[in-house]
Amino acid sequence: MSLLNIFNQVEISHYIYLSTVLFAIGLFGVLFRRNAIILLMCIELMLNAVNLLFTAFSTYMGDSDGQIFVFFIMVVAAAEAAVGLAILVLVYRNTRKTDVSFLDQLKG
Amino acid sequence: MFQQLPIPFLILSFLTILSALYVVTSKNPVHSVLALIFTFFTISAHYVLLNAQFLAVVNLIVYAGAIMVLFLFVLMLLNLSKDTEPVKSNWWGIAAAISAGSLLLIITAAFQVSGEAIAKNPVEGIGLVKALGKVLFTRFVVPFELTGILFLAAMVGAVLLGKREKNNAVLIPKEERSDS
Amino acid sequence: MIFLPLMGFVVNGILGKWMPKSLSGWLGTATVLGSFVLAVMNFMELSGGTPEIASINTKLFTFLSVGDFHVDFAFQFDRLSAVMTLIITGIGTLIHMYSIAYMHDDDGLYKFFAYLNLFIFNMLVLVLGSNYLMLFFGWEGVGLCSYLLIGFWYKNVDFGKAARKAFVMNRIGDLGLLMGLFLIYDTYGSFEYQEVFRQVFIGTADSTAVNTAIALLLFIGAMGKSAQIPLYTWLPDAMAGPTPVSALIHAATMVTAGIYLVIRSEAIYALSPFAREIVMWIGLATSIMAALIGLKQNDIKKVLAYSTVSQLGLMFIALGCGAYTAALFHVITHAFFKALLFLGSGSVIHGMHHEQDIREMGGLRKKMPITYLTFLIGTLAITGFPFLSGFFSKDEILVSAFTHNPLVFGLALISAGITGFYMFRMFFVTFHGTYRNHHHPFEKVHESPLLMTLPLLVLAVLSVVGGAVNLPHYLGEGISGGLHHLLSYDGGGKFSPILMYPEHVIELSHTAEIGLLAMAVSVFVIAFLYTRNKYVVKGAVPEADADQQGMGKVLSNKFYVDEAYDVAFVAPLEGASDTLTHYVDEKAIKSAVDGVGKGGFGLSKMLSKIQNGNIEYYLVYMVIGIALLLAFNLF
Amino acid sequence: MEVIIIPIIASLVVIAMGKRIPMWLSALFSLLPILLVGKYFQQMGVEGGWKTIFDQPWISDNIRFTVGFDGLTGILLILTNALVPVIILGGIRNDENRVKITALTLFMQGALNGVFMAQDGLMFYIFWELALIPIYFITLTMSGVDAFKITLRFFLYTFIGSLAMLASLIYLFLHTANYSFAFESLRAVELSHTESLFVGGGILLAFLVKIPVLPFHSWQADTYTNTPAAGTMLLSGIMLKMGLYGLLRWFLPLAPESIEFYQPWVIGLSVAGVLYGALIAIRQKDMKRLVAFSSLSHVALIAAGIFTLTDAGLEGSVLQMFVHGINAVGLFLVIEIIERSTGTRILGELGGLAKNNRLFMVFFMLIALGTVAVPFTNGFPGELLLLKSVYTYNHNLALMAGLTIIFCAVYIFRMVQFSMFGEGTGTVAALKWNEILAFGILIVGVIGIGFMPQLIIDIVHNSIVQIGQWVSEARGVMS
Repeated sequence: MSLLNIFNQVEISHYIYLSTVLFAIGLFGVLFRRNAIILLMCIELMLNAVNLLFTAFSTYMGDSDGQIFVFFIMVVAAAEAAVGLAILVLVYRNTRKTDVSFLDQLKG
Repeated sequence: MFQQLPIPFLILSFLTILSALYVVTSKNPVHSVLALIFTFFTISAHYVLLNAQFLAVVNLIVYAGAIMVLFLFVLMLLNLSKDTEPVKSNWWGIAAAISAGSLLLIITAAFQVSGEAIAKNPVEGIGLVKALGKVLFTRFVVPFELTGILFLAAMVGAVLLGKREKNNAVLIPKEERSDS
Repeated sequence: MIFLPLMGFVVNGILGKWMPKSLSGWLGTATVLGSFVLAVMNFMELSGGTPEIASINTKLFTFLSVGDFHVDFAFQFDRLSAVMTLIITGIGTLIHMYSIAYMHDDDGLYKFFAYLNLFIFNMLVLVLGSNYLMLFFGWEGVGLCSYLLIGFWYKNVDFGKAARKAFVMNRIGDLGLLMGLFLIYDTYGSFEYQEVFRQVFIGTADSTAVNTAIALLLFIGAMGKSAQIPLYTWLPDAMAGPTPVSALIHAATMVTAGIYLVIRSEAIYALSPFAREIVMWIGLATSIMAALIGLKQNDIKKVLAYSTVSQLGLMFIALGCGAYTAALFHVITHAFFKALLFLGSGSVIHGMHHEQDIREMGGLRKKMPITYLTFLIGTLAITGFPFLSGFFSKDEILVSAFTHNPLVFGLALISAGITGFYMFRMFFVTFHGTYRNHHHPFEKVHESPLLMTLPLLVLAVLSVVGGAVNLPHYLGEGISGGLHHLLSYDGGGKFSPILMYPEHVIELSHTAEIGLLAMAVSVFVIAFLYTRNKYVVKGAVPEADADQQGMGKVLSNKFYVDEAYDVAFVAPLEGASDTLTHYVDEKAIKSAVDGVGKGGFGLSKMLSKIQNGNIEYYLVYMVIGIALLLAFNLF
Repeated sequence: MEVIIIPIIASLVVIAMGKRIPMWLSALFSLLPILLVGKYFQQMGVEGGWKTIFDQPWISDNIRFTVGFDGLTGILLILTNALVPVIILGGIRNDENRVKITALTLFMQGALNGVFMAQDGLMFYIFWELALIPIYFITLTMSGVDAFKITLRFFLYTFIGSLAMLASLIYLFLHTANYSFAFESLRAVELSHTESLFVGGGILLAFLVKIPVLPFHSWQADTYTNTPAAGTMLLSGIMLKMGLYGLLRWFLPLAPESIEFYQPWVIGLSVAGVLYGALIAIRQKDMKRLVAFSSLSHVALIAAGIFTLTDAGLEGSVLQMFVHGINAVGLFLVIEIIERSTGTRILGELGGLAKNNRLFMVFFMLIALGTVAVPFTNGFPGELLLLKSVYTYNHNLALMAGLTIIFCAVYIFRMVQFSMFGEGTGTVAALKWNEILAFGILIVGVIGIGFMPQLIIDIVHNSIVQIGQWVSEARGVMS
């Protein structure tokens, strides 16, 4: 399938809808699930949705900046996953739980 | 509207969404992780469709390879493969669905409103390593270096957090602490 | 002329403390006398000069000039002002002189004269001002002096109360007057008399309603100052002040300011028959009511006060009938004999060591012959003894009332008749019969010094011959109607007459007029004989207030008007004040404001519940927030 | 410029010298600016608009430190710089707070001068708030349980109003051609009707709270009653005038489009306030409270006069501002002296004070007469003009507002009666030179303006005509 071909048949809006749906699914997961690991995973999902959109725009507009941005996002996501999981392990070690609703100390 | 779309795109999109849903809904965390990895694969396939070959590969290596393995590793480490998560109430599910749905709606609406067709201006080969490398190491060299520092910081942080310490029972709620 | 008394006030007010008593008294007297002399000279210039001039106008400076609102500090000396000025300064001089003796042992003598001079100054501003605002200046000023002088003996709380009552009642009238002035300005675009009347004459406002409104508003002012129903109750209370004050302010001059105002605004009243009717009926009602109350008063000064109110009512009847000359005539004669009576009563009070109750007096004629004689003349004058001054002026009013409406004539005649009853009652009880006071031995009662009796004598003479200024025409064409001619002066070709419209010329046949006179005289005779019989021959003593029965009780309590006012106005006002203080201000408004503060607290408590520490909630809030932000940007 | 700085320096000097500073010296300090004001009058005259006398770039080239002078500014400068010496001479007790209050008063003088001279919106706002600081601290020195509560209420009230004004000014600023806070630039902004309602409303709120007009007045009585005399005098004599001055100088020119909308409301509220204050004053026992409500009543009339937008109303309002400053300070000074001598200011506990201090009695009486607006005292011409203007606007409202001349007589004379007259045992100590001097300055104002109100009218005439023109132009566009 050549490049021009897919551009002729798939509009940018389709990617927009796709990534929006993915994003919403990820968001729903963040809101709905209580397991911290799943939460982190859902965040990754949301990030990927954004990545997909960035790439789509980048390609459609013929500008590589979007892809560079995706690259950076991946970097940050990796760092976030590492630190997030480390924190999670620590929390688990202290509380024997990974349930976020258990963490209700975050108030003044 | 779907009829005009090429079959590969449709299939891919369908698989992506389906697996993403499974990530969210699966009771077993391990299944979730596996589904997520599958999602990443489909997204990588999208990248290929979009002529972003470099990203497709990086996505596979970094996400599906590194990050997701990390997740899986932690799951195993903490022995959370069982379905231990307490089920949230329906109310909470509805609230989450409404919130997420409304955001979806609004973003979609935003696109609809601002929906001027973006001029198609495809350029061959921007998704290749060569092209990206040029940009990355010229215009974006400073951010690139900064990400290196970020990684370093993340690494130090992760190590520091992971280090086992005594008496760091701060997060145990009072009642449990008084028990022990 | 005007500023002499002001000078007297300033000097007395500032330096008086260090001046010998007699000096401040004489200084005060001299300034007023000086004004009098100047007034006479100006008057001569006005009417004696060739060619005759309508008025002397002096503009001192611009008082206020804002946009189209322009008021000058200016004076106008015309024939009407002249008459008033002569009364004020003339009688003022006599009363000042009298006060030197009357007040000689009071600490605040200099203050007293300072106030008196200030009063004369304000009164002169009132009558000499060339525009309505100047009139208002003097108007308020005399109210103030009245307040100061009534409350002169400031240690007495009741006196202070009376003073405040006088001031406040006057202020109610002033408000009406002020509104009238605004309406005048709105309609005619000026305060200057000449300009206003010119406009009135050429019919700038061709609606009678406006003129009626102006006339009525001005009359409200006149009601306050000249003590007409419903604002008359302050005057009897004002008798708390020293007696010379009562004579000067509350009999001779200030209270006639209302009359002056109406005569001055004749042009406006002439266009509003309705307003004139109102003036007349209110005058009539006041006259009769006050006369009735006077019948049962035992305080010598209160009787005179009600008599003053009654006489003022008569003057307003004349004004209402359009007989301006008659009203002014009565102002003059009334000034003579009422000042005489007040000063006489002052002399009695002085001789009796500040006893004012006539039941405690009696038989004083032996001890105080001059006072007795002059008081008799005053009484005869006020009751209308033939050919004394009051006879002429009162008759003129009655005649004008008759031509206007026989019913009014009848009622006015009754009122005038009652005058005879209460005056003779007081006179006989005071000077005839036997001495009834047991606190002061009869021997200690003494005649007043010359300084006090001299003004009495002068005033007595004036009371006798005062009628000469405007003799009725049946006594001969040549000598009659002096005052009438004066007022009807047409401005010598220039456009500034005092009376814009020719007065109602009283055209009664001599027979009819003499018939009316006969009725008046017979009423007088009946009153004289009845009271003489009751109080001299039978030696009756009036009952104390507490012993009054039936109608007498109602009368001695002054128809309970004060009480009614208390219930109708004072109490609600105080109630409103309390309510506003305690409920509206403290509770409603303050708690509303504090409520906002408390609401803030409550809101913050509520909001702090949202921050429950659970990340999941925070997430939901965040998402909702983002959604809202986007939505706002979108739409 | 110097009139702003000198008092502030003086206040620092006072603090530096501490207890050693004699009263005459601080009074002298406070008298210096009025000489400068005289110089301004001589140099600048009162014609030819609002002339800049000092201009420096400040935050940016277009947000400048600009002070100007014209008749309206001049008259308020005279008022401020004549009354502050009076306050320092007569209003400050010789106790442990003396130095503090003196310094704060001097500081206030500088800030107030700044308010009246500022030609830049931001400067105006800053001085406006700056003036709030000293009065806040003066109020805090009061004794009593509720001290903090009352002060806080006062502070919040005025502050909220100020914030609304700031918001409006910033909105205008953002719409100026060159991002400038200068008066002329702000004025040149053309607003739509809706915009002007909000902008005008914000500015108006600040001023109405400060004046205060009816529903915003509840800070007033408590603050007046509990503040040390110097604070009360500053508040009633000068600070209230800030609000009225603001209406004339800032509200009318900046948001003339909104006047049409606010006019009936403000006049209605003002007239209600006139009656309301007067009615409450009738039954007050505490003299300070009585005068506070009488002040409410009088000032509301001024606000009503301004909003009639007639010549008589505008110029009468300036005249009456000046006059009310004198009278209010006078009455509070009288009360302060009575309280110092007898230890109370409750009417029921006083009486007979006239017996042994005639001089004091005369001063009291004259100031009372001025307040009652008897002819030949200063209260009369202003009240006449204001009532006239309200009359032009609406006859019935004028009648209601006119009732104040009756009520005012009732409560003022009631106060005089129960404090000075009657039999009482209290005495007022003989007046000291400083008190006599303070009264002297006031009495000159009372009598002088009573006879020659035109002097003040002439000074402000040009400024007011200018403002009137702007307003009528804007209204001409609207209709």
